Amino acid sequence: MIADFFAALFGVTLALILAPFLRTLINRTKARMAGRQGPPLLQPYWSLARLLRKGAVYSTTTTWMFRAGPVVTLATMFGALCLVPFGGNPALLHFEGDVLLMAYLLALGRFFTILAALDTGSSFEGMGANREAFFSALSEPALLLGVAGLGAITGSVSISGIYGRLGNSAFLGSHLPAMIFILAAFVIVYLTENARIPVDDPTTHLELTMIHEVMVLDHCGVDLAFIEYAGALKLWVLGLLITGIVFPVSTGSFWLDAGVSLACMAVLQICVGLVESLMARLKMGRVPLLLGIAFVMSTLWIMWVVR
Amino acid sequence: MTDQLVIALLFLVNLRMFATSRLDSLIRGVALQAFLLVCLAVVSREGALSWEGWTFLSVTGLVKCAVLPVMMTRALRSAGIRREVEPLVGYRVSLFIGLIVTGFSIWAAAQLPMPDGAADPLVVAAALISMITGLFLIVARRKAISQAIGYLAMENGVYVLAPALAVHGPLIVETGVLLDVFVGVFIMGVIILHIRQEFKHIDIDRLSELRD
Amino acid sequence: MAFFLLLSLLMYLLSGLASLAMGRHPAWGTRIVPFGSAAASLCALIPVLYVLAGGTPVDLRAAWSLPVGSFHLHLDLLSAWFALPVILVSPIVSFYGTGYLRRHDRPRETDACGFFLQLLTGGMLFVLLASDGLLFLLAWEIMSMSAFFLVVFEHEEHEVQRAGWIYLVATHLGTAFLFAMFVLLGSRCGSFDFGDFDGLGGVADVVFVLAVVGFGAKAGFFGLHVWLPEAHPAAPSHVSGLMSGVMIKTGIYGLLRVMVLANDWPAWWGWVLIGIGIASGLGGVIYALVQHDLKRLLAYSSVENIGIICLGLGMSVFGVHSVGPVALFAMAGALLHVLNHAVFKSCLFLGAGAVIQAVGTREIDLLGGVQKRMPRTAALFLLACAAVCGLPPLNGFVGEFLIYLASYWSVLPQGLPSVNPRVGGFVVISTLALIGGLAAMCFTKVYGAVFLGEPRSGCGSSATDPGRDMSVPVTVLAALCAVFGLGGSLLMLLVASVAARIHPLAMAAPDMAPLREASAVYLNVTLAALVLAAAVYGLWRLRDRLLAGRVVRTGPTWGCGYPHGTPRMQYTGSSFAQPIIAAFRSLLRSELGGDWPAGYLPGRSSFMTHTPGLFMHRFYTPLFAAFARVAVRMRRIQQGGTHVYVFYVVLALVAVLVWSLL
Amino acid sequence: MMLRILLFTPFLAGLASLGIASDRVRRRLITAVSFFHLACSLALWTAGLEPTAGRWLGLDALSLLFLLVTSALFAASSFATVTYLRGHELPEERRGRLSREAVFTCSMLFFLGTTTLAILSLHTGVFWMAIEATTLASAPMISYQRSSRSLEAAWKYLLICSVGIAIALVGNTALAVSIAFHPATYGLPLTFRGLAAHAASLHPVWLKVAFAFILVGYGTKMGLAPMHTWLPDAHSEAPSPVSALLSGALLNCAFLGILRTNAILVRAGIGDYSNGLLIAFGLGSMFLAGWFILQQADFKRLLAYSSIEHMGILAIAAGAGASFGGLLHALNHSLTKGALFLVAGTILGAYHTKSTRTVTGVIRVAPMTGLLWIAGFLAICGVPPFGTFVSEFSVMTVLGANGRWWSLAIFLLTLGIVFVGMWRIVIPMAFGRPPESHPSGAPVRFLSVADVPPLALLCVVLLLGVWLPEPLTRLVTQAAAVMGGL
Repeated sequence: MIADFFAALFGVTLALILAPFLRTLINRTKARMAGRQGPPLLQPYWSLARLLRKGAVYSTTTTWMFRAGPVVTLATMFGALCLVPFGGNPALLHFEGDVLLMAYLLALGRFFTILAALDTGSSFEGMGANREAFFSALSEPALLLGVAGLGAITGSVSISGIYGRLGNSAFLGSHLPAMIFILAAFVIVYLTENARIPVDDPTTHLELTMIHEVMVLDHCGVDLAFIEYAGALKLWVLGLLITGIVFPVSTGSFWLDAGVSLACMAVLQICVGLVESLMARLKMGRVPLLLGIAFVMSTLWIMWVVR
Repeated sequence: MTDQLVIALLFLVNLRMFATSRLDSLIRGVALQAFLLVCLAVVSREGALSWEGWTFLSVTGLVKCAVLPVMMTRALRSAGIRREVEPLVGYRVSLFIGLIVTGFSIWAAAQLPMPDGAADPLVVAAALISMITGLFLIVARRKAISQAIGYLAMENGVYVLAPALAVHGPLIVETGVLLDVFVGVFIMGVIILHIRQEFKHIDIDRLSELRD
Repeated sequence: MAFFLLLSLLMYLLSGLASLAMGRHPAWGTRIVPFGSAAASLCALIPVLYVLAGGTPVDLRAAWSLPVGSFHLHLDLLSAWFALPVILVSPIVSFYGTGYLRRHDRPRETDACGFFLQLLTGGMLFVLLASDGLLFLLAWEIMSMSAFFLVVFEHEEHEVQRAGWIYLVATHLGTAFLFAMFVLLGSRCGSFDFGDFDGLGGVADVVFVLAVVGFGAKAGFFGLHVWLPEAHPAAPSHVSGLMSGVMIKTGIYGLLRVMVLANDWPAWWGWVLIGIGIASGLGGVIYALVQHDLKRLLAYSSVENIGIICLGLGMSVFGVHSVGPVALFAMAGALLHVLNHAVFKSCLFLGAGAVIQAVGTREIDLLGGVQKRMPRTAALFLLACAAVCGLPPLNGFVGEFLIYLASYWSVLPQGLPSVNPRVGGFVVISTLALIGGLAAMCFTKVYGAVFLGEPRSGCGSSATDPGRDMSVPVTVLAALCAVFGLGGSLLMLLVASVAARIHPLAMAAPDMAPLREASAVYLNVTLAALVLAAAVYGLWRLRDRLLAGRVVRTGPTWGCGYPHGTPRMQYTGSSFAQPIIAAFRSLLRSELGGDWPAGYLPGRSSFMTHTPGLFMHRFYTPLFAAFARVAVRMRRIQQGGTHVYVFYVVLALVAVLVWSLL
Repeated sequence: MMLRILLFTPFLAGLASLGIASDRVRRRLITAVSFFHLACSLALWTAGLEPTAGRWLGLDALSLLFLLVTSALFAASSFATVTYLRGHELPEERRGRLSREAVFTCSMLFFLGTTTLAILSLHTGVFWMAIEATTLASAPMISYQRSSRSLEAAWKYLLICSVGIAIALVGNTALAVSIAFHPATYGLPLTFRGLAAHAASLHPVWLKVAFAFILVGYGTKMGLAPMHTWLPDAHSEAPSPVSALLSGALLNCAFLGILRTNAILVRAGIGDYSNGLLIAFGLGSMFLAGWFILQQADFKRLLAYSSIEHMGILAIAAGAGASFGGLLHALNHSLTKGALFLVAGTILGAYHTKSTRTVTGVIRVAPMTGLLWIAGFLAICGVPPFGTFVSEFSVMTVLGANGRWWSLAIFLLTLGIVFVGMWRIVIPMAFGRPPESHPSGAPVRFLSVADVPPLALLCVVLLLGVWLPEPLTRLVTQAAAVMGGL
C-alpha cells in the first residue's frame, strides 16, 4: 500500500521532471531524419526557464479569462497525471471510473484554453479554438471507448486496474485484434491531442494551418511557459496509456518496470518523430475523417470482446 | 273499384307533376293530389268514420285543396313568374325518373309486411310516390316556390300513409300536424316574398351566398 | 404530512389569485408571488424530505363527486424526488421573475403572469402527487395550459402567438395519447387509481408506447421536441427557465411512473429508450450548436439533456437483465441528472435573461465583450456553462459519471446469455462521449461569442449587471451547481433509496449498497477537485510572483500583421458552428446564403446560415399543410345549394334504409 | 298544473307581445317570462321528482334535465336579446304593434313554448308537432335582419328541417304500424314510455324502419352529418342570442326524440342495430365538423361546426351506452356553447365583422370578453378543469370499456383536429393588437354588462368540472335510467 503510494509518487515526479525532454526526443528524431544536427538536448528546459523570466504583454481586449486559461490547463494536467499508472503500479489516485475523471479533466483544461483564445477577440485564435473544440469532440469518444474496450477485456473499470491486469498474457490470445485496433485508435488520439502531424503542425507559423499553436498566439512569458509545460505533460500522460498497452510490464521489480516504461516512452516519442518527418499534415478538411477512423477503430473491439 | 280509379288518377297526377314546367299547373297538381289523397283516406277505411273524422277530413281537404293552393298562387303572382325554365333535371329525364320511382314504390309497398286491416298495397304505393314526387321537386327544381310545392306534396304523401297503413292517430295530433303544415307553408310563402323583394328573383341555386 | 401537501397546493392557488387581485398594490404586488411560492415550497418540502428520508409514503384519499376517477394524492419516493427540483427552483425563479417583469411595463400581463406562474408550479406539484388517472390528467392539463398563458406573455408579437400555438398543439396532441393510455388502463384494470394499475393490465407494451409518445411530447424527445425551440425564446426568461428546467421533467416522471407499474422491463424498452436518448442527445446538441438565438440554443440543449436522461433510463432497463450495480447506477444517474439539469438549466436561462434584457437582443452574433460590462452575470453564466458541459467538479458531472459508470460496468464480461447490456453500454458510452464533446463546443461558442472579445455591434453598449433582485437568484442557482457538484456523494446517498426501489425486480429487496460504494468513490472526485482548486490557486499566485518585478504592458490583440482589425472581424458564433454544419450537412440541410466576395477588389460581402428544425420543416409543416389542403377540398360539400342539401338528406335516408333492411 | 303554467305562459305572453306597442315593455316581457320559466323549472326540480305520466304531457328525469338546461339558456340569453334589440333599433315608422320586432318577440316566446312542449311531450305525435313548431317559431328569428344572407339562411333552415321532420313523421307512422301486429299492443297509445314498456312485442322490422326514418328526420334537426347543412348558415346568420338558443336548446330537443326512440329499440332487443347507427352518424359528424373547423373564416360558423361535432359526441355517447357521460355532456355543451355564442355576439357588436382574420386583440379592446372567449374555447375543447373534460372523458372510458378502440381512435383524432383548428383561429383573435380600423381611443372597461351571463354560464361549467352537486348527480343518474328505456 505505502509502497504503491511512493511508487506512484515517484512516477509523478519523474513525469514532472522528464516530460519536457520528450519534445527533445521528437525534435532530435526529426532533425536526424532531415539530416540536421537538431537542438541541444535540454533545449525545452532552457526555453521554459527563459519564458518564466520574461515579462508579459496583455491585449486590452482580454479579461481574467485569458490569464486563467494557462493556469487551469496546467492544473488539470497535474490532476490527470495523478490518475494514470506508471510502470505497472497503480496511479496516485485510482478508483472505479477514474478514466472519466481523467477525460473530463482534459476537457476542463481544453474548455479554458478555448475560452482564453476566444477572449482575445482575434479571428485567428477563434479559428484555432473552433478547430480544437471540433477535433477534440471527435477524439474524446475514441479515448473513452478504447478504455472501455480495455476494461471489457480485463474486467476492470479503473485505469490502474486495467493497466495492471494487461500484464498477464491471458488476454493476448483471442483479444489480440481488439487490442491492436484500440492501440491504433489511441495513437491517432495521441497525435491529435498533442497537436502533432498529421493533424496539426507545431512548427509552422502560417496561422491558417495551425490549431493548437494559433490558440496561444497572444500568450507570452509565464503563461506561455505554463502552456508549454502542460503540453509536455500531456505528451507524457497520454503516452503512458499507449505504452501500457504495447508493453504491459509486470516484472516484480519496480525499478525494472519503471525503466522499461521510460524506454517505451522514449521509443514512442521517436516513433512520433518518425511519423512527423515521414508524413505531411493533412488538409484541414480531412482531419475529421482521420478522427472518424480513430473512432471506428476504437469501436471495433466489440466484435471480439462481446460474443 | 273507386279506390283503384283514384289510385290510377293519383299516379297520373304525380307523373304530370314530374313533367310539367308551368308552376300554376304544378300548384293545381298538388291541389288535385291532395284531393285524391283525401278521397283515398276516405275509401281506405270503409265508411268506419265518426263525425269528427268526417269534419277533420273535410277541413283537411279544404286546407290542402283550396287554402294552400290559393296562397301559393298569390305568392306566385307577386313573385311574377309563370314557369320553371331550365330546371336542374330536364323534363324528359324527370318523367323517366318518375316512371322508375313509381315502379319502385309499387315494389316496395309489396315488400312491406302489412298489418291486418291495412289497405291495398297500391294505396301505400300511392302515398310513397307522392312523397317521392315531393322530394324530387325539392331536389330537382330551381324556384323556391316549386320547392315549397314539393314540400306540400311530400306532406300529402306522408299524411295519407297513416290511414293507408290502418294507423289512426288521435285527432288532436292529426290537427296539430295539419296546423304545422299550414303554418309552415304560410311562413315559406312569407319568406319567398321577402326573398323576392331582396333578390328580385327566387332562384334557389343562385341563393348560395352562404357556403364554405 | 398530507396536510402540508394540501396546504402547499392551496397556497400556490391562493397566492396566485391574490396576485391577480392586488397585483398593482404598491407594497404587496411584487411580494405576493415569490413569497407565496417560497412558503408553499417550504410546506411541500417537509413531507418530501420525510419521504426521502425513508418515511412511509404519504397517502390521501378524499371523496370526489365526479363520475369517473377519485381524489387520490400519493407521495412516494419517486414523486418526492421529482418534487425536489420543483420545490427548489420555483421560488428562486419567481423571485427573479418579479425583478425581471418589473423592467417590462405591462401591468395587466404581469398580474396574469404571476397568477399562471403559481398555477404552473402548483400544477407540477399536483401532477407529481396525483395518483388517479383523471386527477392526473386534470393536473397535467392545468400545468400545460398555465404554461401556455405564460408563453404568450408578449402576445402582440406574431412569433409569440405562433410559438404559443405550436406549444399548445404539441402538448395537447401528446395529451391525447395519455387519454388513450388511461382509457386503456382503466378498461383493463377496472379503475383509474394508480394503485390498481399493477402490471399495467397485461398490455404493458402498448401502454409503454403510448406513454413514450404522450409523455415524450412534454419531455421533448427528439421528433416531438418542436415546441421547445419555439416556446422558450417567446416566453419570459424566468418562465423558460422553469419550463425547460422543471416542467419538461414531468414528462420523464410520467414515463417512469408508468414503467414502475410494470412487472418487468423487456429489453426492447431499453433499446427504445436508448434510441430516443441517442436521437435527442446528439440531435439536441447539434441543433443547439448551429443556433443563432441564445434562448433557442438553450432550448435545444434541454433536448440534449433529456437525451442523456433517456440514455440512463435505457441502461437501467438493461441493468434489470444484467448483474452488478448497472441498473442501480444508471437509474441513479438519470434521476440525479434530472435534478442537476433543473438547477443549471434554469441558472442558464436566468443569466441569459439578464443579458438579453440588458443588451436588448437574443442574436448571439450581435453580441460580444459582455463580460466586461456584466462581470458578475458573466461569471455565474460561465459556471453554469461548465456545469452543462458536465465538467467536474460541477453538478453536471455527477449524473453523467454514474451513467458512464453503469455503462462501463455493463460492458464487463459477466457470462450473461444476452449481449444487450454489453452492446447497450458500449453504445451509451460512445454517445455520451460524443455529446460531451459537442456540448463543450456548443457552450464555448456561447460563452465566447456572447461574453468574450469585443462587442460586434452597438447592442447594449450601456449594459450593466442587473440589480440584486435579479442577480441574487442567479447567484443562488450557480452556487447550487457548485455545491451539488462537490457534494455529489451526498446526492448519491440521497438518491440511492429512490433508485433502488424503482426497479420492478428490486421492489422487494432494494439493495443500495453499490451506490453507497459509488458515493464513497465519488469522494475521490471531490478530493481531486479540491486539489485542482488548490493547484489553480497556487499556480495563479506563482504567476503573479513571477510577474511581480517584470514589465507587464498592455496593447492591442496581435492581428497577425493585419493592422486594421475591427470587432466585426472576430470569429462569430456562426463561424464557430460552421464545421458542424459542414460535417452534418446531410442531416441539418442548413440554408447557406449571403453574397460572396467576387472580383479582384471585392466590395462588401456577407455570409449567413440558417438551420431550420428538421422535423418542423420536413415533417410537421408539410403534414399540417396537407391537412389544410384536405380541409379546403372538403369545403365542396358545403357549397350552398339547398337542393343539394336536401339531396344529402335523401341519400342518408336511402343509405340507412338499405343498411337496415338488407 | 305546474306543467301547464310552464307550457302556456310563453304562448300567452307571445300572443300578448304582438299587441304591445312599446318596445321597452316587450323587451321587459322577454326577460320576465324567461326568468319565470327558469323559476318554474327550478321549482319543479326542488319539488322533488314524481314522474307525472299524462297521456300527452309528462315529466321524467330526462325531460327535467333538458328543461333546466333550456330555461337556463333562455334566462341567460334574454339579456343579450334585449341588448341586441337595443342595438338594432328599427326606424320610427316601423315600431309599434305587429312590428317586425313584435313578431320577433312573439316568435322568441313561442320558441320557448314549443321547446318546452317538445321536452314535456310523451306522445310521439305531440313530440313531432312540437319539433316542427320549434322550426316554424325560430325561422322568423333567423330572418330578423331581413338581409339577403339571413333570408337565405332562414329559407334553408325552414325547408331542410321541414323535409327532415316530414321524414320523421313517416318514422312515427312506422312506429304506429309496428304495434299493430301483436294483440297485446294493438291500439296502444303511441307514448314513448308505453312503447318502451311493450317493446318486446313490437314488430322488429317496422321498428328498424321507424328508427331509420326518425334518426334521419330528427337527425336533420339535431345537426348530424350529412343532414347538418342548414346548421352553420342558420347559426351564423341568426342574431347571436338566437344562435345560442338554437345551439343550446333546439339541438338537444331533437336529440331527445332520438334518445327516446333508441330506448324503445334497446328494450326491443335490437339495440345493436340502433346503437351502431348512432355511433356511425356520431363519428361521421365529429369527423366532418373537424375538417370544417380547420381554417374556418367566420367565427360564428366555427361555433356552429363545433356544435355539430358535439352533437356527434352525444350520438356516440347514446350509441355506446354512456348514458351518464352523454347527458352530462349535453348539459355542459349547452351551457358552454350558449356562453360562447353570447360572447361571439359581444365581439360582433364591438368589431362589426364575423371574419376571424380581421378580429384581433379582443383582450385589449374588451378584456373580460377576451378572457371569456378563451375560457369558452378551453371549455369547448374539453380542457380541464371544465366540465366538458369530465363528460368527454367518461364517454371515452365507456368506449374503451366496450372495446370500441377504432371509434376511440377516431374520436381522439377528431378532438385533436378540432383543437388545432380552433386555436389556430382563437389565439390571433383573442391576443395581439386591435386592428387599426378599431377606435383605440375608446375607454376600456374591464367588465361590461354583456359579459355577465356568459360569465355565469362558464362558472357553472367550471364548477361542474370539479364538483358535481349530489342532486344533479341523482337527476342525471335517473335520466340515464330513462335513457335505458326504464
